[in-house]
Amino acid sequence: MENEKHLLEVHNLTKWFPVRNSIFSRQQNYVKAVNGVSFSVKYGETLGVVGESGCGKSTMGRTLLRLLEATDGAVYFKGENILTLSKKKMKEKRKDMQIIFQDPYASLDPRMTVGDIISEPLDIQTSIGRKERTEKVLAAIEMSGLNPKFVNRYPHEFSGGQRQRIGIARAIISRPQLIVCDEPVSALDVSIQAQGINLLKDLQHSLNMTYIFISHDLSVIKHISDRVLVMYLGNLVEISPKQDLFTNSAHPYTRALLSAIPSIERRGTKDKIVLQGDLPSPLNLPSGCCFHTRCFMAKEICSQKKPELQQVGKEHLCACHFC
Amino acid sequence: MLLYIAKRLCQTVFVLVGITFATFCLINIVPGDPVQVMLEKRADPEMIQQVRHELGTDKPLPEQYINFVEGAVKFDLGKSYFSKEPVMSMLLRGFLVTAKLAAISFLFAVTIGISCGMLAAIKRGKPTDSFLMMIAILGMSAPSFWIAIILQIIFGLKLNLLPLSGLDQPLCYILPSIALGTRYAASIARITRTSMLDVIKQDYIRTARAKGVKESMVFIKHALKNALIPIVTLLGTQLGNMLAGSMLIEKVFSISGIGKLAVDSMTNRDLPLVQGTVLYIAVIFVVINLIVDLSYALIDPKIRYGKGA
Amino acid sequence: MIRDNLLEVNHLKTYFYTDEGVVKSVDDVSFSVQPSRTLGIVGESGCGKSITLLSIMRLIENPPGKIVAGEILYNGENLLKKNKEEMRQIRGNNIAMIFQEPMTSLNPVYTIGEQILESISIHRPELDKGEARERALAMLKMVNIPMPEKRFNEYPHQLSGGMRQRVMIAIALSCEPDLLLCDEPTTALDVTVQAQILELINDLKKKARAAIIMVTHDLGVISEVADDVMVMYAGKVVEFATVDQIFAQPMHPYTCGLINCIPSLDKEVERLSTIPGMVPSFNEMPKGCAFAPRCSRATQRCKENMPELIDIGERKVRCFLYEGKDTE
Amino acid sequence: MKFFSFFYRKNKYIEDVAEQGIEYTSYYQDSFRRLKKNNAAMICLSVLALMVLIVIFAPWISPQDPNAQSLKDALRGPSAQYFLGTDEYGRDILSRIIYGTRISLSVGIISQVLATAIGVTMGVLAGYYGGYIDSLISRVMEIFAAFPELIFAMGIMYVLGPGVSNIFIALALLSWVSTARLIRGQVLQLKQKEYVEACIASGGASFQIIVRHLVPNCISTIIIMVTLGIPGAIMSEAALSFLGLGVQPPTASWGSMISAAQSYISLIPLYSVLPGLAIIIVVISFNIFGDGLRDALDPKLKNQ
Repeated sequence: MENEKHLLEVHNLTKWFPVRNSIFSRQQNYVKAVNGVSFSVKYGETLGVVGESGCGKSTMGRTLLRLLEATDGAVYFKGENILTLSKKKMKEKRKDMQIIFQDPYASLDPRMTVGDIISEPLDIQTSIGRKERTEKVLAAIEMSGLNPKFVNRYPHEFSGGQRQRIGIARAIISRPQLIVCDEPVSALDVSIQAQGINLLKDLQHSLNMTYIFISHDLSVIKHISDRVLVMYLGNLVEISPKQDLFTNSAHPYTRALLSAIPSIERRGTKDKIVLQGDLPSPLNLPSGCCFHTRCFMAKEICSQKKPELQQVGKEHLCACHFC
Repeated sequence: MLLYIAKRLCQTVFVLVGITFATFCLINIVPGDPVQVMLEKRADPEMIQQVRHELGTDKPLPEQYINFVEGAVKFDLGKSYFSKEPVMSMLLRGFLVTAKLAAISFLFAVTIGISCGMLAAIKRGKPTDSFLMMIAILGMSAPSFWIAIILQIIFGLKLNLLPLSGLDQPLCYILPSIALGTRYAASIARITRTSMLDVIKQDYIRTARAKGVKESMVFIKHALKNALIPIVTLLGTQLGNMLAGSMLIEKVFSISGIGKLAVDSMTNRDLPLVQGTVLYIAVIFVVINLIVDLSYALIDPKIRYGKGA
Repeated sequence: MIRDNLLEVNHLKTYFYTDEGVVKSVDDVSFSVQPSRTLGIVGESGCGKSITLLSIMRLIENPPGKIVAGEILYNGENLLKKNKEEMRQIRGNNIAMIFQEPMTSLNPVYTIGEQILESISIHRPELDKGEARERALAMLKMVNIPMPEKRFNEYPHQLSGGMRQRVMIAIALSCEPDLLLCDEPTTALDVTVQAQILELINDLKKKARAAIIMVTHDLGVISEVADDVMVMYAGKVVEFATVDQIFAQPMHPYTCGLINCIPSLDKEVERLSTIPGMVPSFNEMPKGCAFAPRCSRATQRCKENMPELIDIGERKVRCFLYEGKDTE
Repeated sequence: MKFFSFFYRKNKYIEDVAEQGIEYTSYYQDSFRRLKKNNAAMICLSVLALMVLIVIFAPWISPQDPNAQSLKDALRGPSAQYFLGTDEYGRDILSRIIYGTRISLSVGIISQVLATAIGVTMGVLAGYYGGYIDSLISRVMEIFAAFPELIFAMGIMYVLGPGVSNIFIALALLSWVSTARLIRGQVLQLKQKEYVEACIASGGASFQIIVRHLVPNCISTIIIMVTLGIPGAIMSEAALSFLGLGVQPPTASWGSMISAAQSYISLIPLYSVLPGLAIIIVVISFNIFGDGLRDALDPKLKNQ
């Protein structure tokens, strides 16, 4: 069966945040953060999710793990729709799915020791003995490249890079199969960023994990992903194997994004695509294709009809009328 | 902004209803029959019955409440049991005296408080700052009625400069206003200082300096307006507390304002008057806070242009 | 090629006196900027690059910060000898600065127009109200803000991050400064907006003929806008060269490491090369070269002595590896 | 150093692998170190400690029975027998001030402990659960806050009748709202933190989140609120007693002493000055110590 290859299948995932516009008006408004996104993730691969701030990529990552309740859609994790699971069953499932956060400061409780932080998933999920717990914590610390001597210290004594390693140790301690990495290296300096990326790659190999790697940085995405999903204003605009996307991008937004990255290697190239204008508000999505307000290829049809995802290459889908 | 105002007005109406309810409960949960408590042992059953009928306490509670709210809205809260005078006219008379006193103290507190707070913020870390803040914490820690007595002893008795009591000439206002205003001046000075220090750390202050704005203008034009919101919030609460707090000062200086009315009514257990004073002081307090909240819109464009709530 | 220096910074030292000790944020930094050139300063957070800019503007908060030594020559005059009033006349007029956070760098309680006008009215008091307004609107047009008349009366919170940064640039350029200091102007922005702002800065560079110092941690940004590049590490200059030289042939091991650890868009590598360890904190600064503990080519000598900045042609590098090559 | 050890849970389970001889500093240890550097706060702390001793040993250190009347000695100035003079009933002023400390401190501390218990519960409930619970609690808080402090306290005292234990209740009802507001705001912020999300991602239930993350992170705010709430309660008690609605005679309270002394300011000014000085010393000590505690524990709270 086709499903066997996929760890995760997402159908029409939608997340709208209600905003109360006025106490008098009955009309409910929504911030449309994620709009009907469908994709699947294979065992052991890394799916990169890229987009600018406000495109809904972090919301999507959190909705996948039910940290936010989805408005609509289904998420099949190993063939089971986790969005409809009961609280109790969901709690068991959480052993298999974890998250690594962007902010190395807000993601660690300042009043807990490093050891307590890392063992939190174990403490909640299981009732193992002290000795076993100690062993697991130490193993996780060592795998994350931290000195085990640090267990009783508090987070404020660590640098951003070390804190991020603590976050990684917490995520891997319950040996999950899926980790959502939400901009895990964005807050770090370049030289530390490379260490973090290498660590994540190593762990993926040794623990056989699947990543959904969210980032705004295309070069990081390119380095770590097998396939890449591009989002714009809560919509999936293009999904493709990495090589194809970077050499043969189909959607005009992807092309603009690629060309906007200041890069040492592409220094001096003059034919840059610079998008005009700003991101429209997710409260009032543009009609038709949500990108048409800034698109350099937009024609009349784009403001009228929403483009469907079309196959443009092997496993390469794109939502544009002209691809 | 309309949305913001509408929201605040709704909230205020709700709170006003809550206040009438709370005040009503206040009277009706007093242990024992309020009329009996009021008349103490002097009354025979017939008299009690008559007073009950006069006050309307023989009716069922919900009806009493509706009558009470109706009276409150019509500014008719019955007559004081002891002086037989309508409660409203007594309140009005008292309020005018208190309002004058509170207004003068408020002015005193705001001028002294904001200027000292600004000065301390500008001279942060220097001796001026420590000195002003020492004075402020001292001012916050001294009870106003005690300050009033000390002022009486010094300026009234020892130096014989200012009148000891009453409010019959303008000079009389000096001591009560200082006594009433000191504590509030001190807390305004403290909040002004912290709010200013918070604001001058912001990026836009650095931008202003980078533009070449004069240091004095950086403080007055760029920092103060941003620092105002917490200050104005405090001012609103303080004005209300000042109206209530004036009863301590009124007692010391034998002034017959609304505070004296409140204290007397409570010691005499004069039910209609207690209801009236508590209710209307609370209403004034709520209205002041409403005005303060609406004034945010003038200070903060985020509220003026719809975003804030 | 000899050019007159618009700005010359010599042996600048800016220290911060904290409870834990003295932080030498900028430690003996020297460089110069010529008219109409763009100098890029790169380094990781805490290397002193932003403090260098604030020192030039004399906007270091004192206490805890203090410029303890050095000179900053602007058109030959030492800015550190100026009094407060003279310095105020220079800020915003001859030297202007834009900051990293467009969201918080504009005063939330004044309109865009008021904030541009303020700068004009301080430094061009001879202009009457109408002229000043004309000029402010022209500035908004110049930075490509659509509907400048409407935006003029709007408040910062009504604008997007990219728009606000444009307004910051308009304020900075409103009095036609000779020198524009940019402190990570695009770091807080999205890539597509960053591309817009960089395009704008490159455009203005041609039009306004101002010299620019661009501070950033992003080598990609540097490669797009800078003429010369200065690399800083732990408060010291480690390398100085033209932009072509630095990317074609980086010399200092730190510069090499920095360039190599960026994931490439065009090449495929299995593992990123890294710089091991992390920047030493100020209270455990090594005795010798600050980079020695992380450097793969460090020798015993590097650990004990701090190398000098040596000239190699037009380039400068602070590393023992290049000793004796300065005659090249 | 172990001053705050009650408040944090240090898991010692990995002690054998941990670095030996290195002191791990927790947040509270750091704060206490900062507090110890603050001389003014430490002086005030010792003044307060002295006050507590006075409260405990009042019967032994006061020279006279505070309620023993001796009308022939009424309204005397300081003498060898009556160290600070006598009041209108010839009672020893010094002894009455010493006994007044008991009232003031107990009112301050007990009412604030009660207020904190109510305030923290309400604040956590409103902040964490949101929705209708939040709306309900917030509306109740608005109504409580709609009365000026003194009028509110007077109203409650009117209902309950005078007496020390009723003052506890009145002042607790007066001050729980500010605690609840602050805690609610803080919980709303903490709820957004990623470590709370991490706890949910590991399957943590509401109770676990509150106990593991929210409450421990609110403790410093709670300590600060109690410390800075006590002087306010002491002032309110003095005001109520001054107005005759608080502690009733013959019990000695600083507020009622000032009230009585007011009639004799020309005769014996010391009588009204001294109880006021006592109030100032206690209140200022709590204020300065509380400020120091706030700076040490949570500098961000300064604006609240």
